[in-house]
Amino acid sequence: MKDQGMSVIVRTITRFVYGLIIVFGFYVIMHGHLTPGGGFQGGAVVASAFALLLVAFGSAGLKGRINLHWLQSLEEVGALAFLALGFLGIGTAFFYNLFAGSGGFLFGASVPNPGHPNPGIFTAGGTVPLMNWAVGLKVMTGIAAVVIIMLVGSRKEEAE
Amino acid sequence: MNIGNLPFVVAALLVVFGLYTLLFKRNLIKLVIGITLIETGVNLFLVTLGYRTGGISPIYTYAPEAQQMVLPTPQALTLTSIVIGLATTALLLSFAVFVHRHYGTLDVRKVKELKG
Amino acid sequence: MRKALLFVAFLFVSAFLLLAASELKSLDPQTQTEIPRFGSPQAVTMDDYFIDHAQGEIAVNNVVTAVVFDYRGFDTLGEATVLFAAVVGVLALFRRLREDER
Amino acid sequence: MTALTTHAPVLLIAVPLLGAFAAPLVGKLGRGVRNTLIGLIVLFVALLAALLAVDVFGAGGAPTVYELGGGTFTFPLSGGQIPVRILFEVDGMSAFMGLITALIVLTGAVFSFSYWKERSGGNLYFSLFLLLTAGIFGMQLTGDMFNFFVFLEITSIAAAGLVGFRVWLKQSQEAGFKVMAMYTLSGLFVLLAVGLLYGQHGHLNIATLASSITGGLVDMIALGLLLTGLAMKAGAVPMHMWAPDAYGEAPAPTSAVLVANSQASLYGLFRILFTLFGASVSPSALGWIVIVLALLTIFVGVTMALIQHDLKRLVAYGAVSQIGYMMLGVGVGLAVSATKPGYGLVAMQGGIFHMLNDAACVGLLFFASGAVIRASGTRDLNRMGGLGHRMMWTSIFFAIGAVALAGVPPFNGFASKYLIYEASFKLSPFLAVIAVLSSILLLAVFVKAFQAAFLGPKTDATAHVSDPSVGMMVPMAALVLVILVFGLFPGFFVDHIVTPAAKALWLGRDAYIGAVLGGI
Repeated sequence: MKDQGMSVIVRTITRFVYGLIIVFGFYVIMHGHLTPGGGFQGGAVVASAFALLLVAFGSAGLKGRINLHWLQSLEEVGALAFLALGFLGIGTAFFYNLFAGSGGFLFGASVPNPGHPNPGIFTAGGTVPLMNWAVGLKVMTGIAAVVIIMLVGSRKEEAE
Repeated sequence: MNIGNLPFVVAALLVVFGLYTLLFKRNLIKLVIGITLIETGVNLFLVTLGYRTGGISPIYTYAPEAQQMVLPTPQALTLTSIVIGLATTALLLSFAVFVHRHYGTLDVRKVKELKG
Repeated sequence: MRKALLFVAFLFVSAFLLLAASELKSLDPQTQTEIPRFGSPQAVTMDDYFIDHAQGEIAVNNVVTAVVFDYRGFDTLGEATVLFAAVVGVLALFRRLREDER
Repeated sequence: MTALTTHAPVLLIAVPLLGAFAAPLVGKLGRGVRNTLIGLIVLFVALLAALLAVDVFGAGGAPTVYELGGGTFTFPLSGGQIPVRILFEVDGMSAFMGLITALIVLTGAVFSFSYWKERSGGNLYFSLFLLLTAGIFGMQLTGDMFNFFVFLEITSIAAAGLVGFRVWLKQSQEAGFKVMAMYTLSGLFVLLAVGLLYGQHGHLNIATLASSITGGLVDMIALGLLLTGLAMKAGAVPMHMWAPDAYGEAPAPTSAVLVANSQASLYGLFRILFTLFGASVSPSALGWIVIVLALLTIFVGVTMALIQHDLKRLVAYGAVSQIGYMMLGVGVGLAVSATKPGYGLVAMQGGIFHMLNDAACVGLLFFASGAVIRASGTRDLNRMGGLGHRMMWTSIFFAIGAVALAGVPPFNGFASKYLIYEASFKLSPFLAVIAVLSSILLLAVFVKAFQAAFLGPKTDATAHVSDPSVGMMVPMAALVLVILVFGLFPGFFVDHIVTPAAKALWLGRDAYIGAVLGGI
């Protein structure tokens, strides 16, 4: 039973559910500027799917599915992308929202009749949705990396 | 005592529980739990600061027209401090793992190489 | 003895914290009397600015996201950095050591 | 050039962050590429800090404001409006602290290149190093309470990661847990205080908060929490347990940066005492609280250093005691800031000048002791001895750092300590007596350590030791140069950089608030 994960019921349900959790997480990231949520929350949801996999299948089940080096590199890419988005507006000031309301094709739409409820305009928000994506990538890979390292690292110690 | 401020009292109570754990428990993991409890109390305090009676969440998508909204800043601050709390907890737990690996115990009375 | 003293100090601090939390006050705008702080924040200029201007300036419906990623965007960069630091720290602790370091 | 100075405050933080995020990726290309990148970034940051200092001191230390993500506002704001975005506010004191950090980070990074050559995890080490740098700069430059807390946490986590970096030493893991727990607790105190202030006044900017704080009950609770939290993070005495462990167990170059980190917390404490609560709380009461903490710190630090057998830990207690001298100088200045007599400014100059001198001397001592421990393979003073024959330069550097820190005349430690003695004598002779006696005791401590480690006959155990490589000698020599220059020409530096910084803190409260709110 060592390092084989949990019972067959849990493993079967996990197989059905973890894809749905990941999709839901990406939805939360994608609509961060319109609905509750955002990069951090969505990233945490996606990372919870990885944690579920880890619990259900054990650290042996992760082999071939997730590569730690990839996770680490992707996290750094997410952080660098976030910083680069901050640098975009340096012509005016650091973190200046360059695209908001500019009419450009990258989330440049502006909200008609501001200050009143509306159904939500997906293409508005300037750099905010882009930052959501960068932070989402960073958080999902970062938390997944921490969980995997801590579990695998302490398992290795028990085996020794 | 003022019953209208019950949410603040609950937040302070969480901080008090955390302080108790920090002062009177002798296990490294329990110390981490104490710190997390204080963190939770502070986060709860922050987010309750922004509540306006009858206010809706500050999101305009399909919101009711002309409703009062709760304050957005405390929510943003709480989001930040939750992530910071997650990060500190992760590092504290890793240190606890390594202290256990070296000393073979989590009892603070036995982890005392550095003294004086 | 030391433990008893510590316990008394702890009781003192916790009573102070609970009382302070329950006694937070703010002023009712209509009647000018003191009411509990919960549910009626007083100094809201900054937050009302966010609520009124987030859609016009940032073109974002979610005011909290506007605060997190634009008005206080640098805090969020710091927060992402904290998470990055924690990941690097954990990776560093669990890294593979060289032979002469064990 | 002007664009560079305009954006200097944010670039000082963003460029080290860029390096920290990129270091693990670039490190895959090889050590040389990574070291080149880190070196370029650290050099750029040092030049930028110098440029910022020239700019700010050229204007007499008057505050300048940088608005992040701005575009809709101009400064000063029109009446009644409050700043809604995060502001950076740089006055003489911030620029002065930036210079200290730049000095320590530049020498520390160069020292690390050689020190960490044969060790594992270099990419992660330099990543954490640059994160710590960015956090320290952020604490010193920001003008926003919550932003200050975020940077405080960045330094906490990066510092704890660095303290526990040598995983194979059991003491380093114990110290790492202790440091992380204490730093988290201090951060939570600061966060609770920020929450209280926000709930009471509705904004987070330091200048607007300072203009609206009245000194009610909630404000006083917040002040107490901030005082406790930041004194804890700076390593002042009742909360100092983590400090010798952290300085002693961290790798040698990062011990120096940890001292800069403590000084940044001290800067935050001074900013809060002078600017945030300067008009609402009696300054003499606050000043005496700081003086009492300072005396305790000096006394406990020196007496504990006296009984150490571990070279690094001895230096660490010395570093703790020096925090007390800075607090003593500034505390005396705060205690008399209601009447503003002439010696108050002298005390402020002494305390602030000592920050720079302490950073240079303690940095040199940590580097030298790290080199000694690396060469001799032991940290125990009783098992060293006779190292001076083979490590001549290191022993000379250690001696210079020790006498300069203890305040012996031709060196820079004396220049600043003399100002502190002079001013604290005028407030109360008792303070000056304790300060002088502790300095003499500290000299005795270092004489004992020097004698135990470097003097004595040549033994077989020291046959294989030698001076460290050029990469470690250069930063030590640079710090020695700084010590000598500051010691020989203190008047020039006091006039041109220390006095504007002291005046910005002591007299500049209205200017600091006026730069944001337009002269209220």
